[in-house]
Amino acid sequence: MTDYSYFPGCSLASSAMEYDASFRLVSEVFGIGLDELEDWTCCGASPAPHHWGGELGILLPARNLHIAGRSHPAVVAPCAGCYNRLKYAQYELRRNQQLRERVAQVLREPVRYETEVVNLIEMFNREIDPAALAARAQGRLEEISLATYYGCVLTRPAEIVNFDDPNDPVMMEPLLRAAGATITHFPFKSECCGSYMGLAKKEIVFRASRQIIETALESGADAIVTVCPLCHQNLDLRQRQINFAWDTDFELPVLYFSQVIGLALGASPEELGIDSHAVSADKLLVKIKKTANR
Amino acid sequence: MINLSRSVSAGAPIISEIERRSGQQISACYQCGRCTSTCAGSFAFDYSPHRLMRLLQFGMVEEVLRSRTAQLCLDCMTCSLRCPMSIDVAAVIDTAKAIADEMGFKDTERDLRLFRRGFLKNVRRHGRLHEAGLLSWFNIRTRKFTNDLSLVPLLMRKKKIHVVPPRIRNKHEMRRIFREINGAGKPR
Amino acid sequence: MRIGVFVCQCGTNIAATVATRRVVEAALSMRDVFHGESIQYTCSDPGQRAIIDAIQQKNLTRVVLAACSPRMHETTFRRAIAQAGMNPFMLEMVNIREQCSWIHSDIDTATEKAIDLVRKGVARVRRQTPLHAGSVPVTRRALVIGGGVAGIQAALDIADAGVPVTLVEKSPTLGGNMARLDKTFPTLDCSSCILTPRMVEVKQHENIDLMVSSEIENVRGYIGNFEVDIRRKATCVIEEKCTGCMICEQKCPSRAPDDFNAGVGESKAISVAFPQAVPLVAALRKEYCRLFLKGRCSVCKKVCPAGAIDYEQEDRFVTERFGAIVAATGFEQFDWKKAYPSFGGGLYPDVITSLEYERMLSASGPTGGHIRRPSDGAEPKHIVFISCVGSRDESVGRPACCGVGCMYQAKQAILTKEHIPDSQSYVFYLDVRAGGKGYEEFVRRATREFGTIYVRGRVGKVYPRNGKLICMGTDTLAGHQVEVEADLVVLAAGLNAAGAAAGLARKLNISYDMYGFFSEGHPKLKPVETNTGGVFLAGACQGPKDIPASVAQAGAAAAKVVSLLSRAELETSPMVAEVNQMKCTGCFKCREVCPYGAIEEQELRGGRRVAHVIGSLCQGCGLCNVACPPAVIPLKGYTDNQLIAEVVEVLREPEPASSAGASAKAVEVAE
Amino acid sequence: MSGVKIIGLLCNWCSYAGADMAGTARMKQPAALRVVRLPCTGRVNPLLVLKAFQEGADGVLVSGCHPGDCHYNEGNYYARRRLELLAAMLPALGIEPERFRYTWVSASEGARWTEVVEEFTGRVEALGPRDGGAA
Ligand SMILES: Cc1cc2nc3c(=O)[nH]c(=O)nc-3n(C[C@H](O)[C@H](O)[C@H](O)COP(=O)(O)OP(=O)(O)OC[C@H]3O[C@@H](n4cnc5c(N)ncnc54)[C@H](O)[C@@H]3O)c2cc1C
Ligand SMILES: Cc1cc2nc3c(=O)[nH]c(=O)nc-3n(C[C@H](O)[C@H](O)[C@H](O)COP(=O)(O)OP(=O)(O)OC[C@H]3O[C@@H](n4cnc5c(N)ncnc54)[C@H](O)[C@@H]3O)c2cc1C
Ligand code: SF4
Ligand code: SF4
Ligand code: SF4
Ligand code: SF4
Ligand code: SF4
Ligand code: SF4
Ligand code: SF4
Ligand code: SF4
Repeated sequence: MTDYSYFPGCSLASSAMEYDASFRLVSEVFGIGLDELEDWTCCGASPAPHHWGGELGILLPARNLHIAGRSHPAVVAPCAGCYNRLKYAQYELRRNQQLRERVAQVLREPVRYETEVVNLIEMFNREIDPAALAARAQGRLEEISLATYYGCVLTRPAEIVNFDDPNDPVMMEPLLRAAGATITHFPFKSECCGSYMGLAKKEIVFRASRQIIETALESGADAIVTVCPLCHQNLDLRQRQINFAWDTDFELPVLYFSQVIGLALGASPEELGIDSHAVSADKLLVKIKKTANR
Repeated sequence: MINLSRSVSAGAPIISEIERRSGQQISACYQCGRCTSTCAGSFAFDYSPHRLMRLLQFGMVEEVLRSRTAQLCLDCMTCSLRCPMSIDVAAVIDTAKAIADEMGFKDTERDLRLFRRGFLKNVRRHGRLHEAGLLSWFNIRTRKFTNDLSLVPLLMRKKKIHVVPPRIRNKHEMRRIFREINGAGKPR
Repeated sequence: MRIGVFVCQCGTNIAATVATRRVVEAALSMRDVFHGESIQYTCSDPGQRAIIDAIQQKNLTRVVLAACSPRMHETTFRRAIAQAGMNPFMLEMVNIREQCSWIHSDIDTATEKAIDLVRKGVARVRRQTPLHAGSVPVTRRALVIGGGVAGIQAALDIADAGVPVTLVEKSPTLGGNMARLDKTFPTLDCSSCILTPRMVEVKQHENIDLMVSSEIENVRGYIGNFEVDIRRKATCVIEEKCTGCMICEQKCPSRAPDDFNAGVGESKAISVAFPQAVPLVAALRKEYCRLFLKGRCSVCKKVCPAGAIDYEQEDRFVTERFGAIVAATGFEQFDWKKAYPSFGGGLYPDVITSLEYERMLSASGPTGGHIRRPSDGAEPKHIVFISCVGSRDESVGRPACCGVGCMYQAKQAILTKEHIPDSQSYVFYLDVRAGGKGYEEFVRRATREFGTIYVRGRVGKVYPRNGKLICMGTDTLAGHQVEVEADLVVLAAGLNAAGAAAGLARKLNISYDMYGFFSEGHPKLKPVETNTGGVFLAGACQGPKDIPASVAQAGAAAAKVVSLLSRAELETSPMVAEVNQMKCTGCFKCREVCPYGAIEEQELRGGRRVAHVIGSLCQGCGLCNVACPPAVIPLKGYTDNQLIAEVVEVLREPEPASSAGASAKAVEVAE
Repeated sequence: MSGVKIIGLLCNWCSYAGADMAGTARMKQPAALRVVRLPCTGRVNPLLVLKAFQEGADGVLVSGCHPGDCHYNEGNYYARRRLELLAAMLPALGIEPERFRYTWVSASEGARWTEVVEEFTGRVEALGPRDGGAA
């Protein structure tokens, strides 16, 4: 098994700690070494490229990419936002000599930017053999239907992130299926959830996320699976606000991809941090087959 | 009333700047509206994405730069993904936003600008985002003291919110990065 | 007498509204009806087979088919029953589709009406007698009227097949509107480069007799045998002598409008239409000539090195016989001025039509290919193109689409940018109609490569301000009023059939629509035929059309002509009038009314003079039938007996269908 | 059901084709009309019209080509002359002149044909069935 540099990003270090925990847990089970980047900083998220001329949108991720370059050939960024920022910086650095010089000038060192940037889905697909997962899962998820939600920045722009089909991403499915879960037909799998508007322009989030939850329910899903902490925040943390704003009574759990894999492996909801979500996953959890431990 | 013979030529320099920076051709848009149909935010915009493209085609630069659309666009790129003419609409809007910043059009969506600024300031200070700090800073600056307050007990209970900010070691490098960028309107 | 009644379901076209089984049952209770059957698709192979089988198995002698319009399938079914060994005219079709199922919704009403119609058909067919078609020899020569691209193509195709052609063009040169165009969409190839060689070919073709400055005076006869009087207009120039040197034009002191250049620029009273004209000869227009107006001049005669001028020339008439005629008289732009006072109604010299603009773009045009505002000769920078002027506008009584405007506007915008690189073109449009192959891509080039600004909305008004023409418009997409300060405004004025097309249509006995466009026989199945046998259509005279479509239609018309003229004889309709000479009083009222001169006098052996119908000339109109005082000249197939029986039967209250009668005869309903 | 019956005498080249066009375009029409096809309105003998009334028709509609457009050049002129005379005679025969109409519909005028049928049927229905005619 390979070792990866690991870029958690701000969310996984704070409000999405359960994502970090479950990711580490699953990686450990499959013997994937995670080497957290030394002294990493914020990737810049959405505001950086959109403010102060946008230069920060390159510099902040470039610094992390540069650090990653010191250790392993690939760096994994579970957060879809971080992943996108790193890929974007890499793309720009690759094709723009001037930019490379500029970044080197700020970092006081020639920038290392060729480390391969992978997403957690990519990494799992690479490192986890579906058959091995199936063997360990023992059909625990057989009763469960999932709406796989990819969001927008994970797959877009396609020529930069080069991850799956931007019109119909499916990369989560092989492992989830191997774990026994049913994947529903979910037409909103790559619509936007409202992004970072939660604080300053709530109505956008409420409307966008409401459609996503509604469609996932319509598809017959027991839960939404995501890989983005911001999406998670909008869909899970704000689900009650959405219910209030739109007079709905949604109660649809939203799980991280790594949490679902963890459940398949027989990890407890507590270990995976599922109990830290705003929407209770109890109804889903009772559907998990009680089988021998992992 | 738009006077086309004037607006088109008056807007031309900025339009070509937008085209150059975004790498997109404004005249390729044939106004099918698919960008708008698919946009998660357009209901909150003053100009839906296709109308914004139209205004650009007509050289109505100031309307675009002052628009709420330029600020509110989520950059989710759904429009770009679905545009039948393969126009990266999000890039066009994004470029317009950048130019608006540079040209000092600052009156629209002040809260949102404030949020973005607060976010970056927060990152400059701590190296990583301190979510609790950003929330309270934003609420105080916008005088919306109850904004998202309902979420706080939950976050506290689940231990998802940290009162103590994160720390990184190489703080000077962070400072330097922020110091050396030349963006318009950045804090000194 | 054994009649079979077949009721077609036409899938659900009929069966959804007419209870065909009930119609069959009702038919079986009618006198002499020995067979009734409902068929799913009668015109299909198994459908026709079913009729043939029934005729043969049940010895039917007459057939009533309740189906679609006889205008659609009568010949199909005549052929089918002939196959069964029956006289093909012993068929009567009643129309329970166009006249029943498609226009009514209530099943009982429609069924009742269908039964009435069948009763009418039975009544009529009972009085039908076997008829036999005659034949007439065919004149193996074709007439093409109009020398635009369509006429040229048709003439060449027919002539290449070895059939002699006479091409009659009213103006002094071939070429039509296409010769006026600069470049052509969607490939931007030069119009005259592709057209001129074809024009020359016509002139040189051994099978083509080209008559320019000529018009059709009169048409007599019918398919296979038309007799046409052609007026060869006096041009005061002896065509055979004129070399096209244009010295006369240079020296002529009398100015005249330039017809070829669509009124842009000026010409002389004697002139050659344009340098590539075919034939390259001068023509003199008396209405502008000093000699004819004031009695003094004769300059041209003095200077002509070829001695080609002949002031005494008069219109000549030639009469020729043709087996087939192709009308290819094209279009002209509708005169927008009265309909659009809001665009200045012609008062502003810088508001021009698209055809005038074409001449301006053309290197051979009056401005040598330079775009100049007519008012002051300045080069315009802001050019506005307005689409659908007098098209898609019910308020001016013109609802149709001009069919080519959108495309040539894109072309003109592109060419404008090529001529004046620092210009900006605007196209005000309703929606861009670019249905052809490569057309949409072409329009996109206009916007993407040539920066044309398309504005979606009609212009409300054009008015002058500070030396500019202000176009007040709107863009419905932006939701804003807009205005353009234009230097030049070009109108895509709608299209009409060429002037006097209606008059020609009357001579040819074909119909035309409100724009003067000739009507085709059937919009899908007979797009180049007309309702008059032997008369075909090609090009924009049938409706707005671009060059590819005009040429395609011309080729199709030519193929029709060639196939028609490949026969030595044609079958004639037997539905003609016939005199009962025993009872004829010799009043000859019939001869007075016959439009075809088909009635002649005959002397019987006793010296009695009576009328006689020449079968091959009679077209079966029935005028004589009505005019004859003793009613002794019946029109076969439409005899008084038959018509009266139809009327009487259709009005008769049906006795309640005796189910006994119906079941006595076998009911067969094929579902 | 209106209960009236109308006879339509239609020229094959124009009005019959116009009616076909209306049918093809599915233009709904009242159902009182029964069409008899003729080569030309010039073939319409006024006596045929009278016969129709005598047999109980509540209305008779003759329709052919527009003046000048006759397939046979001038058949419709003859028809017009004859039928105008007939129309003038009708009152003397106790038939309301409104029950008879002579008009022109061309092959391309499906919509106009529909209007003519609607208008004429309406007119005849307003007059009601003719006394002694079809019930
Ligand atoms: C502004 C403009 C631009 C266009 N640009 C393009 C283009 O770029 N590409 C394209 O594909 N199409 C274009 N078109 C359409 C094109 O002009 C027509 O498709 C084409 O000219 C039709 O050819 P035609 O032979 O049917 O008719 P015409 O060209 O109209 O020719 C008819 C001929 O018949 C003659 N004639 C008329 N009446 C009589 C009579 N009674 N007796 C004898 N002769 C008679 C006329 O004098 C004329 O010579 C354009 C049209 C317009 C108005
Ligand atoms: C949904 C739809 C609705 C339409 N509605 C209308 C309408 O309302 N009115 C209208 O005017 N038009 C309509 N059209 C267009 C119309 O269908 C076409 O114009 C028309 O069918 C074209 O006829 P065609 O003979 O050229 O081609 P086709 O109908 O495609 O016939 C081609 C034939 O060639 C055969 N073939 C193909 N390859 C070979 C081969 N290599 N060897 C031997 N045989 C081969 C095929 O099997 C087929 O039988 C419609 C089209 C569509 C798609
Ligand atoms: S990128 Fe902006 S404009 Fe485009 S769909 Fe997303 S929110 Fe709408
Ligand atoms: S989707 Fe593309 S072509 Fe359509 S309106 Fe939007 S930008 Fe224009
Ligand atoms: S015969 Fe006429 S009515 Fe019958 S199926 Fe054919 S088209 Fe339809
Ligand atoms: S008429 Fe005479 S002068 Fe005129 S063009 Fe012909 S040959 Fe030349
Ligand atoms: S006679 Fe004189 S005016 Fe007339 S055409 Fe000849 S030169 Fe011209
Ligand atoms: S072709 Fe275009 S310009 Fe002409 S009427 Fe149709 S839509 Fe209008
Ligand atoms: S009108 Fe009748 S009677 Fe008189 S000549 Fe002709 S056929 Fe004979
Ligand atoms: S039917 Fe009579 S009037 Fe008509 S063409 Fe024949 S002979 Fe002449």
